[in-house]
Amino acid sequence: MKPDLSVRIGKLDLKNPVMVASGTFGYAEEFGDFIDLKKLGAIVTKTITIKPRLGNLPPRTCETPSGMLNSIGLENPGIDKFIKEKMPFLKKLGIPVIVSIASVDDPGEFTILVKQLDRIKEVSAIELNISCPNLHKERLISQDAKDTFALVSAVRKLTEKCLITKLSPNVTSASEIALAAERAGSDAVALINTLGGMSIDVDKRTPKIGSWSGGLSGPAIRPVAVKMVWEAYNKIKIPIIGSGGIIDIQSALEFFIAGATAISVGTANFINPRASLEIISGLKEYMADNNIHNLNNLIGSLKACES
Amino acid sequence: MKPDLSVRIGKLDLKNPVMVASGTFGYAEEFGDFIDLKKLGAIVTKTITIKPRLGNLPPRTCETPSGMLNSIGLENPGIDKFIKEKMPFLKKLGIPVIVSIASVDDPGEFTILVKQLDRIKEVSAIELNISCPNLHKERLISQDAKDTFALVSAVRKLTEKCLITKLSPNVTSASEIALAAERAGSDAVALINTLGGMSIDVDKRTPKIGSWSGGLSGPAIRPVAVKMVWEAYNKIKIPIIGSGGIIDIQSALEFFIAGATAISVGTANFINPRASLEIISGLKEYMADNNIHNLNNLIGSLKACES
Amino acid sequence: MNQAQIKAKIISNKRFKDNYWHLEFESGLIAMHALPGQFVNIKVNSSIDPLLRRPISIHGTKGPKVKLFYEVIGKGTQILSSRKPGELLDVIGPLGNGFDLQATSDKRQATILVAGGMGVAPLVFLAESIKLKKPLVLIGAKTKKQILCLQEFKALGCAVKIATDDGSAGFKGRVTELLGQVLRQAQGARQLAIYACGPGAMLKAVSRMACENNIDSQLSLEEHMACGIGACLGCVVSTKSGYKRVCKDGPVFSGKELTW
Amino acid sequence: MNQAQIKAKIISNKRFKDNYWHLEFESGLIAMHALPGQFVNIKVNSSIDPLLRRPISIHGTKGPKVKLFYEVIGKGTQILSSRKPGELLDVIGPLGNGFDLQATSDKRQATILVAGGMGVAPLVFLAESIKLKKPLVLIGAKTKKQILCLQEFKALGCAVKIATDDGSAGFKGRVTELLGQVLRQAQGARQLAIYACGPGAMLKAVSRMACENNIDSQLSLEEHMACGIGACLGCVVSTKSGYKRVCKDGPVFSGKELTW
Ligand SMILES: Cc1cc2nc3c(=O)[nH]c(=O)nc-3n(C[C@H](O)[C@H](O)[C@H](O)COP(=O)(O)OP(=O)(O)OC[C@H]3O[C@@H](n4cnc5c(N)ncnc54)[C@H](O)[C@@H]3O)c2cc1C
Ligand SMILES: Cc1cc2nc3c(=O)[nH]c(=O)nc-3n(C[C@H](O)[C@H](O)[C@H](O)COP(=O)(O)OP(=O)(O)OC[C@H]3O[C@@H](n4cnc5c(N)ncnc54)[C@H](O)[C@@H]3O)c2cc1C
Ligand SMILES: Cc1cc2nc3c(=O)[nH]c(=O)nc-3n(C[C@H](O)[C@H](O)[C@H](O)COP(=O)(O)O)c2cc1C
Ligand SMILES: Cc1cc2nc3c(=O)[nH]c(=O)nc-3n(C[C@H](O)[C@H](O)[C@H](O)COP(=O)(O)O)c2cc1C
Ligand code: FES
Ligand code: FES
Repeated sequence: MKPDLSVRIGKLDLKNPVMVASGTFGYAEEFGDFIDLKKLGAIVTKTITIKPRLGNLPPRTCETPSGMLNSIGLENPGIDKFIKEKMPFLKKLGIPVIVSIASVDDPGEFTILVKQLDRIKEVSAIELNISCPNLHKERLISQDAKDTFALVSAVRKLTEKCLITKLSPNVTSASEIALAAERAGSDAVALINTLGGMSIDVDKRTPKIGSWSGGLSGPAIRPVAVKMVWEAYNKIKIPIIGSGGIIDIQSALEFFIAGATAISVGTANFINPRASLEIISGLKEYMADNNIHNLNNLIGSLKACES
Repeated sequence: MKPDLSVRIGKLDLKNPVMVASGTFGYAEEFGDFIDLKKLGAIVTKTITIKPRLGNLPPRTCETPSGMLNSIGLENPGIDKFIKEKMPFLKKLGIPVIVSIASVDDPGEFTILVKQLDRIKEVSAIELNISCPNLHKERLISQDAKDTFALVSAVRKLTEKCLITKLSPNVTSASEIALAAERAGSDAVALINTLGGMSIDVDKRTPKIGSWSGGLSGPAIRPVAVKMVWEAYNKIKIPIIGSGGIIDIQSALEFFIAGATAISVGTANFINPRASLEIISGLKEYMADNNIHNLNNLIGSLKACES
Repeated sequence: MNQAQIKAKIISNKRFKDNYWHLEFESGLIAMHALPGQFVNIKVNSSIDPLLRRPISIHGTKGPKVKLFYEVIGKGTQILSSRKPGELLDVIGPLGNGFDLQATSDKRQATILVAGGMGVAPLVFLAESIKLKKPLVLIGAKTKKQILCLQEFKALGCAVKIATDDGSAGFKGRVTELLGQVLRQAQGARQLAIYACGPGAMLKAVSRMACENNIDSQLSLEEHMACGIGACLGCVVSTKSGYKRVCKDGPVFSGKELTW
Repeated sequence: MNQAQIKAKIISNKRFKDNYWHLEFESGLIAMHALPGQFVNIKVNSSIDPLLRRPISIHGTKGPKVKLFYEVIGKGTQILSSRKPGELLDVIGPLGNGFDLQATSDKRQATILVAGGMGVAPLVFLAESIKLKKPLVLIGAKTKKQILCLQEFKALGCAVKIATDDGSAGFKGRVTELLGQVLRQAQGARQLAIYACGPGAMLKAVSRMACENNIDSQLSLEEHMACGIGACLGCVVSTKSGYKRVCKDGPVFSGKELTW
């Protein structure tokens, strides 16, 4: 019998639990030549702000051991242009579209963005990016439980749509922030956004990134992400969308076993555009081999080492 | 003319700024066959506690992308046996010996340990390990600025010896904790200890580490460490001892340029026992090539990208 | 678009001289659609060290064969040079927009190609496709040993002038000074079009000179790339119409557009 | 101690069959000091993927040559199998304590070697050094194809018995059941000493049986290793005198010591 890969995130039903992570998949068009986009569980868009943003000074990316740094700085066309120019293509795909949004100066911007997106039927869910390290703020919203609670509560009042709160690993306890998001009515949390990092050109004695520091992603951060997912899984009841260094089925499985209901593939899209689809088929195989009929039986199935 | 590699950490003069990190060099004996120990800038011992500790359940280490997890759990013979059996060899080396210590149940244990070490002439400095992730506490001392301030202040009263406070990267702002340590009278801070992490055997569906999670080290965490060193350098005046993924001269230079007065080599000792000495000679070369006569002219020399 | 991710068979991978290598792989699809100025993005091995792909210009095509010309400068190109004929190479391409040939379509017009260092790689492919125009090629390098593709350009019937910083061959000085000379001589003669690839500083100088002489210039840029397909917004360069992606909107830009 | 980090020339590296490989490298120093049961710790390439060294038992020595016998099971051994003769291998060794030969020094005593799977690797070296004792060797594997080093042991004049889980060769069942049979037959005959290497479960069974029959057993263990030289305290196994390091206090332990 065929394994059942469907999962539920709040009100949102996914035919499979494999999404692509915000900022690593453009607006999907960019990948149309490489994979059948319709097979994805969901697409998370690049983070959108109210006004268009130019983004940060180049160079914006550099390679690090088993990872990369990026400091894009939320370059995006702004909500209006996004809706006019990017949504039509996304609508046509007929798969869940999760729109990621962020505020730049004032958390109040979230309410404006949410009201606008709430009106669009094809927006399946809204991801609150309160964890972008590349605006170079003193403190991110997701670095404070109270701020997180306040922001999510405010937004929750404005929409019935599935709300996902994306959290930063640069905190003393990610699960405490996750708990604040849950209490404020978030339907799910996305763990993790990038880890703050910096890399230096020792000949020039300058940072390798134009805006000095950036966000670390890729396999290097996987153990950090898996631990945070496991800790959150033991603290909250809402679904967790896991990400951080997922590049293949093996690494994806670590997240499901640690308690992720769904996963998102990020940096791996750059290296192997087919990574997300390969994970979907790999997941079917693994479930068949281990006769797990329903994905929910795999989620959080971690048990102690026998010794 | 020969470049001057000597640096000063509080009262402690080092002939060169390259140390070996606590827990990655045993008690130095283990490396006697591979390198001339006398050439090291300083040796930091495995962390010592009052009572002997068995340490955590094996397996205690696993490999991760460009890194490794460890959960040794501060296995050590206890302070008395350490002084009786391990110090004699260390004394004979005639290079600065930095003894790392930790409390297990009650911060008060630090005072007992410090009093005992204060009496030993050959103990050049004491490193306060308030950042070990492998005791699996709800919160580490170094995860709270007040706790850090209180602990360091209490210890400061008990000894004139150079005090180094070793900090955790698992915090919202490492530089704030560093500031607390400085205000409490620490002579230096060591940045960073390992990042909490977890890795899963997807066939067994168990953690790869017996105690579930461990500390992530190695090149993977270097960008995180470099950023924390740079941020601390801009916030505090006391010297910073940088560590995190240093494996060669290139990676060591990133830390000096970011503001580290000295560095410590950890995981690299396992892969290449000669790494620390190769870094010392590489540093001499780099300084000669760039005619930097005094290391202090390199420390914190990071400048913006020209674009 | 006609770009694809392909496991392409390596046909040959030989050192040309010093650290310069020629690689040929087989991909009918990429060869068929490749335009001068486009590039491929290569996963040099199946390991996560290095993690990212490496962008390399298309140096030419022959039937189903795609030719690359690369310099070993670091870990990725080092590993690429160790790959053996018969092995499969994970390649994405053809990527980016090629040179705009309209700029030189006019018969009355003379075409100048300016190559600095490895900048010759895409320009040989360009010269091939416009060889009927017998473009003038200016090649610059530090020293004679580093002058590349001289024979290729001559074989295509191009007139070639050389500039070396140390004067060990041709004009002593930067290739941009040589270009200045050429432009002064060509003074007002015929309409000109300039195509250039090379180090950033050289390209800036070329575009400045082109603008001053209001000549149309087409520059092939390099930026650090994470995705190479326009998705990450990492490889941007600043233009009159804001930041543009070198990988997708470029790598070729008109000198007029760029604001660096 | 006589351990060292050496860049040793690879003399040969050949597939023996299936995923099993023989590698020989040259290091007079390691060869001279190597004892049966000791191992070397190898950096399989100069990349950071994989990051850590890989421990491999010393399978034998011949003059300045050190022989290894390994199975390709993952990334590191895969890369090791791709290394070519003439290349330099970064090796640390000889590491750990060898088998305690005292245990079998007594003339009246019979010696049994029990090998499970790749456990044959160090036991061939041991058999060579005690071949005058003509030890009895029990080799276990899942199936006939996986019975390793049969010829080597016979060539050394050892009596060899085989056990396969599927009965495709020799005794049908676990090698430990075969050992049980042998012990029953040897009932009280002469004093015995057992040396074993193989999967953890097998070693546990062997040590249990040895203790029950109060026979001295020497077991060669495996644990995940970060340093291999006793510095990280990562590779511990629990013994009557607390945790001990497999790399430094082992890899060989007396069955009596172990408390797993
Ligand atoms: C569109 C384009 C076309 C190119 N065509 C060619 C060509 O035909 N022949 C050739 O020899 N080289 C070409 N390059 C440069 C080539 O991509 C780099 O030399 C190569 O990536 C170096 O990788 P490495 O690991 O050997 O060097 P490293 O220095 O170890 O690389 C470190 C990181 O920096 C990046 N990087 C280093 N140099 C460059 C560069 N100049 N541009 C962009 N990223 C860089 C690498 O991709 C890698 O991510 C091209 C670059 C671009 C952007
Ligand atoms: C003292 C000692 C002697 C050994 N002698 C031999 C030998 O002679 N021949 C042989 O084929 N194998 C031997 N092994 C096992 C060998 O070390 C592993 O098969 C090898 O490390 C696998 O690496 P990999 O990258 O191919 O596999 P992977 O599974 O990719 O390795 C992943 C990680 O697990 C570790 N690991 C995997 N299996 C083992 C294991 N059994 N023991 C310890 N660490 C492991 C690896 O070192 C690596 O860090 C020995 C192990 C030890 C501890
Ligand atoms: C180039 C790049 C751009 C990113 N942009 C965004 C973004 O706009 N919004 C966001 O929430 N996360 C962004 N991220 C973070 C990813 O969505 C993801 O959370 C992170 O990269 C960890 O996953 P990974 O290791 O699989 O890449 C970006 C990551 C990268 C590498
Ligand atoms: C196996 C192992 C054991 C360690 N034990 C200690 C310890 O006892 N005390 C301590 O302060 N740090 C300990 N550390 C942390 C290191 O001292 C160092 O801070 C960390 O590993 C980061 O540096 P690296 O990436 O160069 O290894 C240990 C690290 C490893 C890998
Ligand atoms: S490299 Fe990603 S957009 Fe150009
Ligand atoms: S592997 Fe480090 S102590 Fe054994």
